[in-house]
Amino acid sequence: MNALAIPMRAVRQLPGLFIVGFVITFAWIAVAILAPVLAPYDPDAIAFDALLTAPSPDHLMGTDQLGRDIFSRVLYGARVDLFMGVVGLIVPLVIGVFLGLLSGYFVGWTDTIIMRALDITIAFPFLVLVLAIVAVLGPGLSSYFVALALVAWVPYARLVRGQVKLIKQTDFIAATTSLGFGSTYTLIRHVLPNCIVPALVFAVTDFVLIILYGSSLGFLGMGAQPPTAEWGVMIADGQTYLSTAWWISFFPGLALLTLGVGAALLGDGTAKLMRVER
Amino acid sequence: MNYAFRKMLFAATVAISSAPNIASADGVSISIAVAENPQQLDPMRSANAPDILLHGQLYARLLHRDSTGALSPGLAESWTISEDGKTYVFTLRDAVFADGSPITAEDVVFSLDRTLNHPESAYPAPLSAIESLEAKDAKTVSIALKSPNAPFLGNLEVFNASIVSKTDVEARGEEEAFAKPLSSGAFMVDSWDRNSSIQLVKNPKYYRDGAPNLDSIEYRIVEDANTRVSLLKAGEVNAVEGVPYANIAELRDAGFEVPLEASTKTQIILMNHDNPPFDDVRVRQAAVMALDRVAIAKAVTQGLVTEVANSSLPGALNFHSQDDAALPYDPAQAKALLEDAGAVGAEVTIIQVSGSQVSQQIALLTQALWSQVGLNAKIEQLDSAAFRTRRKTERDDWHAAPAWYYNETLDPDLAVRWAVCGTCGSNAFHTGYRNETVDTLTEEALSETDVAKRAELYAEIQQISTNEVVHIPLYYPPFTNAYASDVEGLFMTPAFQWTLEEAKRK
Amino acid sequence: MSDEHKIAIRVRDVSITFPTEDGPVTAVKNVSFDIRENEFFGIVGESGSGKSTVCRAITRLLPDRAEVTGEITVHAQKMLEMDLDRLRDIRGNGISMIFQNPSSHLNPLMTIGDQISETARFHYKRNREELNELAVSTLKDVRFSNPEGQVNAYPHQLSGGMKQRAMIGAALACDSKIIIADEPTTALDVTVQAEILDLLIKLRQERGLTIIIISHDLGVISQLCDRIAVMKDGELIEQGRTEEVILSPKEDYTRTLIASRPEAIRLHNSAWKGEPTESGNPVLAVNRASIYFGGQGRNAVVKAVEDVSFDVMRGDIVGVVGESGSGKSTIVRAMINLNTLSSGEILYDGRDVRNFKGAERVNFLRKVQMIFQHPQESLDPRFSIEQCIMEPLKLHKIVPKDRIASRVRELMEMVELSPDLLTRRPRDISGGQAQRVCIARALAMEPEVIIADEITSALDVTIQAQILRLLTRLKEQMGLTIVFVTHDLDVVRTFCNRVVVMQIGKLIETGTPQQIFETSSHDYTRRLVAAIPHLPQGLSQSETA
Amino acid sequence: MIIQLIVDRLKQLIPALLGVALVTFLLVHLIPGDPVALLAGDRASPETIAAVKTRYGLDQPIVVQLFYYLKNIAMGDLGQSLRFRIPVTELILQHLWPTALLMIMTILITIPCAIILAALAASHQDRPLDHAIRAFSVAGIAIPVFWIGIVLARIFSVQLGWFPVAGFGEGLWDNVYHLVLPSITLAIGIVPVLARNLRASLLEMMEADFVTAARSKGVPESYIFKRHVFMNALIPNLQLFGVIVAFLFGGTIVVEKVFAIPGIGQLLISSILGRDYYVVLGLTFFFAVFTMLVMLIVDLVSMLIDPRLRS
Repeated sequence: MNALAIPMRAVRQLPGLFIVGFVITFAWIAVAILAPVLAPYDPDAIAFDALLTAPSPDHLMGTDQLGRDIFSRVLYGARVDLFMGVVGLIVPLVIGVFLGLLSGYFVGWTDTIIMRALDITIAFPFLVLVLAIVAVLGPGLSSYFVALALVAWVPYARLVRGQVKLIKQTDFIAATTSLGFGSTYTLIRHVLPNCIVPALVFAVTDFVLIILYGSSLGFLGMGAQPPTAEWGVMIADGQTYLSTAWWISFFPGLALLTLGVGAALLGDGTAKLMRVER
Repeated sequence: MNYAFRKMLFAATVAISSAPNIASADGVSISIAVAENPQQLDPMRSANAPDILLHGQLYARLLHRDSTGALSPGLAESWTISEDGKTYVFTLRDAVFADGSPITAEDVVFSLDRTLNHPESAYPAPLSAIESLEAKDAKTVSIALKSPNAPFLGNLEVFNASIVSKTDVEARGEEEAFAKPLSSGAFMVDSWDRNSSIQLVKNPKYYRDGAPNLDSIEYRIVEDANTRVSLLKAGEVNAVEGVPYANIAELRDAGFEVPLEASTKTQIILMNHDNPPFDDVRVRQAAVMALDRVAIAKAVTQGLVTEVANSSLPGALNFHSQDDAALPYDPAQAKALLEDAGAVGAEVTIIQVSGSQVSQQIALLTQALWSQVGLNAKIEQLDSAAFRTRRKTERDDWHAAPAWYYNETLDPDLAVRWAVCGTCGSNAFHTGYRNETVDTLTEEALSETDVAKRAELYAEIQQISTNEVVHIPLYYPPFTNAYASDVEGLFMTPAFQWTLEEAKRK
Repeated sequence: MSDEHKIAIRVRDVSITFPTEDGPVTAVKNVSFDIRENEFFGIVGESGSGKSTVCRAITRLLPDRAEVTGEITVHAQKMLEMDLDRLRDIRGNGISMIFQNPSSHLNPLMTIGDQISETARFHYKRNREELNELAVSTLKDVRFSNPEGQVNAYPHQLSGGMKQRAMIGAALACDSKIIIADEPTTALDVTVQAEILDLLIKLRQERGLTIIIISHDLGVISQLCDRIAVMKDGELIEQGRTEEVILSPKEDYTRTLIASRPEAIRLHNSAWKGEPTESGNPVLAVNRASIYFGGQGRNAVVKAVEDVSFDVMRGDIVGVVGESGSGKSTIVRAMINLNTLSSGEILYDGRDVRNFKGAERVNFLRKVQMIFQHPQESLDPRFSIEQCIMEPLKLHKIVPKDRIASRVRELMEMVELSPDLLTRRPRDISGGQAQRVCIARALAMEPEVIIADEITSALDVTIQAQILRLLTRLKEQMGLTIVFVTHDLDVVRTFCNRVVVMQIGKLIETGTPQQIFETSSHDYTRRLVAAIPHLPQGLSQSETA
Repeated sequence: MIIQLIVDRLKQLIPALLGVALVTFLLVHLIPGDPVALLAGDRASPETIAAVKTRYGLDQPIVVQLFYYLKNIAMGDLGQSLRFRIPVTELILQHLWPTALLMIMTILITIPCAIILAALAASHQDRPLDHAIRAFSVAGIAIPVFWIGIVLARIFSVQLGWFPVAGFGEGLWDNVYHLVLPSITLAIGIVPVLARNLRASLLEMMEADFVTAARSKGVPESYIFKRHVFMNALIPNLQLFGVIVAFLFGGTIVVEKVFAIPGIGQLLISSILGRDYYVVLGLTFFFAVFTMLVMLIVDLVSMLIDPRLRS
């Protein structure tokens, strides 16, 4: 059961990868916050005289087919993508953990409902369901979040449900019953803190997937609405100019890659730190 | 149905490769990558561009339009027009369908009648002037019109005036008959892998001897424009429909031909006259004057198109008056007009089809330019089905929408009815524009036989509708098809047809 | 060689250190011992004494990061300098090992036949039929009832004892002459343990084996071995003939080890007659209780407890004893509704325990407290010790807010724990300390009855002795009634004054320890008592406190 | 035992399929946009559209349409495609082969790569090779599939010309030749996930007691890895592999768009855009059945390996 304990080891021993991941992720968060200060131009400003110019001192990453400065759009894009990652993560996480707790602890109708919902959502490939929901609500990030809220909670529910079932068999939950504690008190004070950890670790890795899916939606033409600067949409738009203006797709792709690597390393590191999985 | 269901229980390794059994690879063939999915081969039932491209190859019409656009006899060898211009009598040539059965007057009457009167006919407008059809004998067809109709002959060459075999359609039923149609045109369908490709093969019994030069054509449906460009550059296809402007220079450098064929297309921004503030003509005029349309044309077409459209009708049509009725770029004047109309700071919604680069760029440029004069625009991206429903029925949810239209014939009548006339069934291309004078002039021009008078009438229609901003004309885009160097005589006519009959491999 | 027997294994000044994040840890400090041919050599010590580490070093089974110095020779071959191929040759074909937990040391995906013949396959390169024959004959040697049938059985289909026999078979498949047995019977029930020990004795005679037995149980070691070595904190503090070490131990630690055995310690003061109170109504009465699990779906009904009745009188210490699967834990857990009865009833002061609802339920639970087997696991890993003990006090408002802190210190003193442990986390303290915290937490509820479910089974024998002494003192001080569940009969004999014997869910008999251990008429009870390994005679009553 | 499992799964499949049918039917009808308007084209008059709708029965209230749809499914008839007017089953079967071949090739690439990477990483734990493989696996997860596809197509098809740019070709070998790049694109997204988990299980199993026991019997390391470590590490990863294969459909949709492969991923996208209701429904059915099938196969294989599951 020591896997449940959270050994806050001295920072000195933190795995190198974790630090790299931490630095990259928080660098991007800082960029997102400071975008208005850092960005030399308004991301949506159109410049008829600077269409498709290559990277140059006054346009570090060049301009796109409407003369918009790619560097500013990448900075503002960080805002959209990080926002998409965080919001797209929190809602399903909260729903999933809540339902997971209920179905794991109180076996009964909550458990059957969640299991049935699981069957249906598993039957759909994730992207198919998201596409259908986004199609109903119309393209755009808000409908992507609704789709995530409806679908992405399932893996969390399953993970937490498994953890709760494990914890229920331990002696310390039996001890709480013998000490006369109420089930809701035990659920919140003892069960939740001990099963939230694996869900959080999964959440960090899920963060990357949510951004990738958001950008894939952009690629399929159902993602962020113009003129918002979202990396997926920028990559998709820049595809036409790949041979003539490679920089339009390249820099958002690089940004997406670095943020993805940062978040994934952070996830790996937290997992190791929490000694949840080797 | 259950045999289909049994087939559903597939084994993963079973190669139900229904890959098109292309006619023997021998013989001269070319492969064309097209952008959209043909869905309906019944000429009567669809007026969509991808279907029209095929109808033109599969079915002959009474008249024939060659690659220069000139009308010449088709299935009708000769014809006479009565004094009052209301009765046409056609004499058919000895021509046969692909299965050798003769093309008779009965077939002509059957084909034209179903396009005109069938409840599910997609676009009866070109034949709307017909009063009655009669097969005098096996080789003679007499057509009576309600009133003299100048463009009528041209309309008989349009895609849905295609001649199909009455006996075949009645024998096999419409579904079967148009899944693998009995062709009267230059090519016939060899196999059709829905949603991915169509193989056409030469119709040996085509009435125009010597045509077509090619033995088979492979239509490959490749929705992604960049993939189409890559296919051409890698030499896997001989021609590509609609390459992005950004790739034209690069393709030309690599030795491919991008002739930018003239088209009857016009790139516009539709305005919703039923939805304030665009119900006020002053606001619409301000909206036009706020746009630097030259800069927009240059930005969108990478500098390939520099002249701006001067009117609400396509520039390539007959009787097109050259005087520039379109309002000039004058942001100050635009602001003044908005102040007059009390519409400064108005919120408007631009709806735009997702996945189309051109419409997205136009929407973004318009949004930016309008904001400089105090018109705040929000862009909403919709997929094509949602876009069309929003535009036609949910009218209070949009103000402007980038769009384009074209005309099959050079005669302006159908274009006017479609884009400008408020009472001709299209709600002036969903804008909701109403102007009695324009509507009456449209009918007058149609029945006017004197060419000079028709020119004046159309010039007046052009002047009024452009000045009242039925929609914002941007520029007249050419076709942006690209061809490999080993193909000769292949291009797209203004009537949106490939000249596949004349095409040859070098 | 110097003396009359040839030396089989010579270990000279062997030290073993492991590098860890917090610097190198020496698990074994210059240990030396010799093992003669055909000798039973025992190594005894508590957990962490390094006894199994040094033995694993003999065949170099320690993880690569371990640094082993000194010299180990087997039949005059230097093990530490040997090249890998030579080493692999000897392993399983000269010197083999048997491990403590048979279920985790057998590959669940392979039949036991394959795992036995696997040893021979790489030493003699035999074909399939010969390997199969070898497996069957080995199974016969280790007393399998139907070797031909069971050769293709999978580990999960066998009982603990049979799995251990299979592992012994695997070790002997290639006629190894030296067997190192690392706690071979610790995970087994006492009756099964007896069978395995007999098997080892017979195999030694039949095959002339030299066997090293490692165990924490002095009884097992002294019953089997010719010579014994005692290890503590990585050092070998004493070795010699069994009788010499047991009867006249030179080192204090060995003496405490011997003195800590349940049969040796004097628990109750002279006033304790040990006679169960016959009259008066029972504080807890179990009437014809049955508990069935499963039943829905395909899996058959499991009858965990069947028609069991016994009483717990106030002031008694009732020992509920039985092997694993006897249902002893299941029935006591039902006393506080952790398990639900399928039929029958359990009364507390005459009222059915299932009828207590709301405030009554809390009062009932305050009166009857349960302590569990794994101490670390019964405390929330994220709580500090102080929080663990304080929680019931705060929640049930047993003492006013301002007195909570001092009450917690009082409880810590009652269980003989120093207050500076309060800020520690459960995993940062020892098993013994954690169990004392659990007792303190139970006492916080001011109970009348303590149900102890195998609370000493997971502890070393010296610590077990301290916990039993603590419980006895608390019982007398606070007039507690204790229900003590265990599989260790020695503890029951000295600690309890009433015994309930259970087997596979059924009640065998109840009575005083004296009736159960001397005059019982049930053969199962007698077999249980006989299977308890004892120290050599003339010692059990030593007077050390 | 196996029949029992199959029967259970079928019993589970029916309610799930019903749920899927209901959810999708309502979802698809809620999507704004009218298929018939798309079919007839912009210039069709409202009367024409109304006439076509009556013929397809689309003018009925949704509940009636749902009733007929469920009745037809019961008889195995998934209805007709509105756009192409051929049975849905036939349309799906026509497009099934490219996607099936793409998935088979992706799996054939993924399994060996994942095993090799995991084995290398596990055996060189915390050494440079392990870190390199972990970095690659992290990068693999972080790169969007469509970006990989575009870049690979640009380099290997257009510039170097080693592989065809797009499409599916004629005949088996030509098909395989066309799908090399697309399957590599997909595999780059999946191998890391599988390799990471397999590495974790391998490391865990290398510390297992029965490995020490085997070592004490003088069994060579290579045999230990093959017979003891790998087989036991496989079981938890089979479940993950099942989920990944079902997950693969999302990836195929994107890859089919980039490489213009006429598979069911493309068919799904064009059916959703064209509001071809019955094709969308038929495809979702197909996905549901396929996912259940994959899960069943994974369970059967697990039972084959692990005797404990057989009892």
